[in-house]
Amino acid sequence: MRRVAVIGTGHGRFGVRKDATVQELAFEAYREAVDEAAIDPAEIGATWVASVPEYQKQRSLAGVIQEYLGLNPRPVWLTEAACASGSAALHTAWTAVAAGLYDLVAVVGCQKMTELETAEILALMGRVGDVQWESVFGSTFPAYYALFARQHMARYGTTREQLAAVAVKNHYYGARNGKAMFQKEASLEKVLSSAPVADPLRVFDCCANADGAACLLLASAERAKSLGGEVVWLDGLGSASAPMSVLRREDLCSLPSAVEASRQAYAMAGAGPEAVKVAEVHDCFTIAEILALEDLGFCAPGEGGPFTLAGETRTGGRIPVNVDGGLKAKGHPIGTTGVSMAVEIVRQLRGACGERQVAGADLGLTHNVGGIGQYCFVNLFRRE
Amino acid sequence: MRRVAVIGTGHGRFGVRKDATVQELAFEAYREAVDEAAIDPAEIGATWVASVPEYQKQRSLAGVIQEYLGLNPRPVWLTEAACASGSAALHTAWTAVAAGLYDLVAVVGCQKMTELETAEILALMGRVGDVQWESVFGSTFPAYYALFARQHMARYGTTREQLAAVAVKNHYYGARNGKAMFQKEASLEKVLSSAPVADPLRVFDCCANADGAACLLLASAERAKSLGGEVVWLDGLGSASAPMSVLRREDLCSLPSAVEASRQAYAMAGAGPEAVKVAEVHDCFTIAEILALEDLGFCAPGEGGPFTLAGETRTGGRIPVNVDGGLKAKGHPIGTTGVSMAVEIVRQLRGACGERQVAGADLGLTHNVGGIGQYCFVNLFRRE
Amino acid sequence: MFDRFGMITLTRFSKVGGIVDELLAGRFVASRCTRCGARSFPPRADCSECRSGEFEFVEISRRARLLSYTTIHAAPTGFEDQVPYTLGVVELEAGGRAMACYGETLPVDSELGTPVSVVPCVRGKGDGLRAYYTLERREEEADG
Amino acid sequence: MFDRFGMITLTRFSKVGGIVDELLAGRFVASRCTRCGARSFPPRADCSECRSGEFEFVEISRRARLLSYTTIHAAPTGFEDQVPYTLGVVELEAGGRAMACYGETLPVDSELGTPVSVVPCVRGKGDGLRAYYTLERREEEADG
Ligand SMILES: [Zn+2]
Ligand SMILES: [Zn+2]
Repeated sequence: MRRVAVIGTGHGRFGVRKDATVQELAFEAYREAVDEAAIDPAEIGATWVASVPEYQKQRSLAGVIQEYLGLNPRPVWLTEAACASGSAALHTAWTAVAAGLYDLVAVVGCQKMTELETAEILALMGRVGDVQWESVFGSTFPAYYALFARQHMARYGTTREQLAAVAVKNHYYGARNGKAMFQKEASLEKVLSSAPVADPLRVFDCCANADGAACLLLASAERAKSLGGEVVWLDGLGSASAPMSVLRREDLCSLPSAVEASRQAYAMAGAGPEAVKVAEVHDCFTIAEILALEDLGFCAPGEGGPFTLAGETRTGGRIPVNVDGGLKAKGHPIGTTGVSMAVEIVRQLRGACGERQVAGADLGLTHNVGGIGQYCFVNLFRRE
Repeated sequence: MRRVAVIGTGHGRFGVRKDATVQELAFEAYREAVDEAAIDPAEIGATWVASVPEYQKQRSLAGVIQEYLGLNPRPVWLTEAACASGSAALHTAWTAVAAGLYDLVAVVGCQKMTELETAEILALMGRVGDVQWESVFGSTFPAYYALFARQHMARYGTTREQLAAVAVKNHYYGARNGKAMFQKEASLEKVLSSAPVADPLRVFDCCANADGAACLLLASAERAKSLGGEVVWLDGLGSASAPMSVLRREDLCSLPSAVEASRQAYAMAGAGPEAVKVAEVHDCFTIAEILALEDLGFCAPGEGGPFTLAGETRTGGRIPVNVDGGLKAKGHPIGTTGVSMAVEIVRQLRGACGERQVAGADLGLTHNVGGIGQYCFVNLFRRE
Repeated sequence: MFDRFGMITLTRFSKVGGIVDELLAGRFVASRCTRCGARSFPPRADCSECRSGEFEFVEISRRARLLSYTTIHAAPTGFEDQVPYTLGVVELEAGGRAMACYGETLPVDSELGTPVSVVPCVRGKGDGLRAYYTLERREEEADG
Repeated sequence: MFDRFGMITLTRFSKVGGIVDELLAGRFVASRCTRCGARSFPPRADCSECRSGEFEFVEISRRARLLSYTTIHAAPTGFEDQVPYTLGVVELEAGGRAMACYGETLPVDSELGTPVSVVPCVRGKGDGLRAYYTLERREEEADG
């Protein structure tokens, strides 16, 4: 297998984008990536589009994207793994370059979530889980993470304040990210007193649906080196699944797919959690970031809450996490998120993140969860 | 890149399956493939699920399938390329084995199309094309192929009888396939006099929505040879795109993605159309099979109609095409179809097709189109 | 048949649709593989142990313990009139787990580990018929 | 804005939503890249030639020729009352193509290659306002 590098990154503005179609959003990110890499688009051998289809009226989105980017007749298809769709596309692209099929490929995460009518959104919200045995009792996306949170609080003494500290931190960094949906800090009081959604989770424990796109260009070692300068490599990939149904999970205080995917990624990259300098983790809910810290080995099981409250996940702490605002403040265009995470890590490794920059970042990690953990992808990026 | 073989095939019954969920359908095909290959499922390193999500109430189907097959914690995600989703999954799986990531993987095509209410189906039917500039004028899936048919008839003199001959042939073979949706012959008169759908196409020019699943197990050369016996190799892959919008296509008498994908596949396998002994082509409409014959080089442009009427695509003819009944008679569970095509070709190469068997089949081809040609995958399988 | 299961219809057809008849008869059942005997709740038509597709329903104990729960304030389609409602996940003594809504007898502030019963319920008639189960209070030594 | 384009609403927001205003003013327009001048119909906000995201609308000729057509008997949602209706694809003299329904003046059995005009139309008011175009008969030498 050939070594694979990221040679271009693009990231559009996340939020309620009442100005654009999903392909127009994709173009913003694509333009930025192509311009940044300074390559001829004719070099792009294939494209993978990451999106969760049911949010868009346009069916079979990959075909529309490839046409709008002007990349016909080169191949394209869509990957879907719920909120981890972006990482599934990145994994597919990495494999195709590593295998030697292509020297340069594109990954486009794009999602338009705010165009549907409210009734359509509520119907989708009621079909997040296993529809046969769970959704028919009224389960929702926050409800599953609420079940996890309740167990974590009972077993480890995790507190509402510790959960809220995740949201406070991520809003702090979102306020420093010009592409974020919510560029505004949130106080602990505001988070704690927000409206209940699925007890013990409240509005400020939940990320928001968003529109937005991000793009990555991957290349073989040879092509990447020919561009000159420092190269950012995708050196460790992990990908695993867990039962869709919460009724088939052994434990509700950990995502087994995250544990397995991180084990694979660390082994492949030859580096453990102690070597990681900056991480993007899947904070679809505040409790999810706590679980991620533990599943990834940044702290011991049960320690995620105190670890966060102590500031260890801020810049200057043990492991800065989601210093772009995370899903919580940046917004969560679900198909785009995995690609967006990778864009942030690559830019961190290049030292291009301004006031959000983590000093000395040479190894970065993304942790992208699909749904309630039925998928997890963990990737390690290295600057060299 | 390592050479990749197909070591197991499974195929469920296609049709209106009011007895089963989509994961139960998937299990039927999976069971058959695992039993046929006589492997331990613990060997399966990863799974790719092909399905068009919007037909199922269950969101993020890949997670449910992997759980129901009992394959957690190994990775899984979904690929979507409209009616070519199955071939996109196969391409992904081939690449992962060829790259050396896994020695044995599964591809599961599964689709439940008949569970939706009629109103939901009609809404989906109206969003097949580019929704921004086409669907808002009332275009439907058959309408696009009707536009192609009208041009083909005007330019080449293709006749209604020639189109109908495709349906008659495919129903003839469908009547000999125990897994087909329509196991019944159809006379030329019946086809010609069926109700109009999108002029000049009638009901019998169109394939039918169906439920059903199919499964393939792929392995590295080493693992495949260790199983003993003749090996069926996936030796040529082609994959290409074309503009989603019919308004951006140069020509309406050919699918440019099919021409490009077949060029790639022939080059990779080192064999041309004259060497192919049996083919599965994408006959979503009768005109689509005519276009395929021409795009694949089985006959000259414009000759598809007479070629069909002369019986050259029947067993005993120049190139037997869709002798399992094709999408037309077998049914078209859209995400499954590409996998189903590959199952038929592998079984033909093994000489396992009974009265539908093509004598001396040692090189077989699949041609799987997504939508109106925005995607096309052409694969070449070889027995050795 | 399966379209009568639960509080709303999402899955219309399943090989384990017979659970509706069992619930109508007041029986709480799991699936049992007739080849190897493996039991599953939720029911499965296909055995995760031996891959057989032959199964039967067997009645199982309603006894369970509360594993986790949440009170939902933002409801999805079909549950708008229920908010706030409480949903629990329980560990069945017979093996497996169930998700269901709290019935009238189970206090919303019950601690994790609280003994509960999973109780078959039927509501409505004809096209409005629904068969499901709720989580109810159980005294420690009583039998479901 | 874009939600008023066409016979039904599928896409609500687009950077080229201004086409609705142009049609309301009776103008048939393409997009034109303000950097390199590339024109496109259907309109595009982003240039396929130079990747610029700056564009303007420019009025173009309505003259076109019939490339293909079909009469639809099985209608999708929103078109149930129209069947049978005829849909055509035309090659614009100004470059590009358009899909639209036949207007009242274009015979359903027109041969491929027949000269046609693409004519802006407005229907309804307020929430019911629709802006679109139809294909109409054109005498060979007449202009649009
Ligand atoms: Zn068994
Ligand atoms: Zn330009």
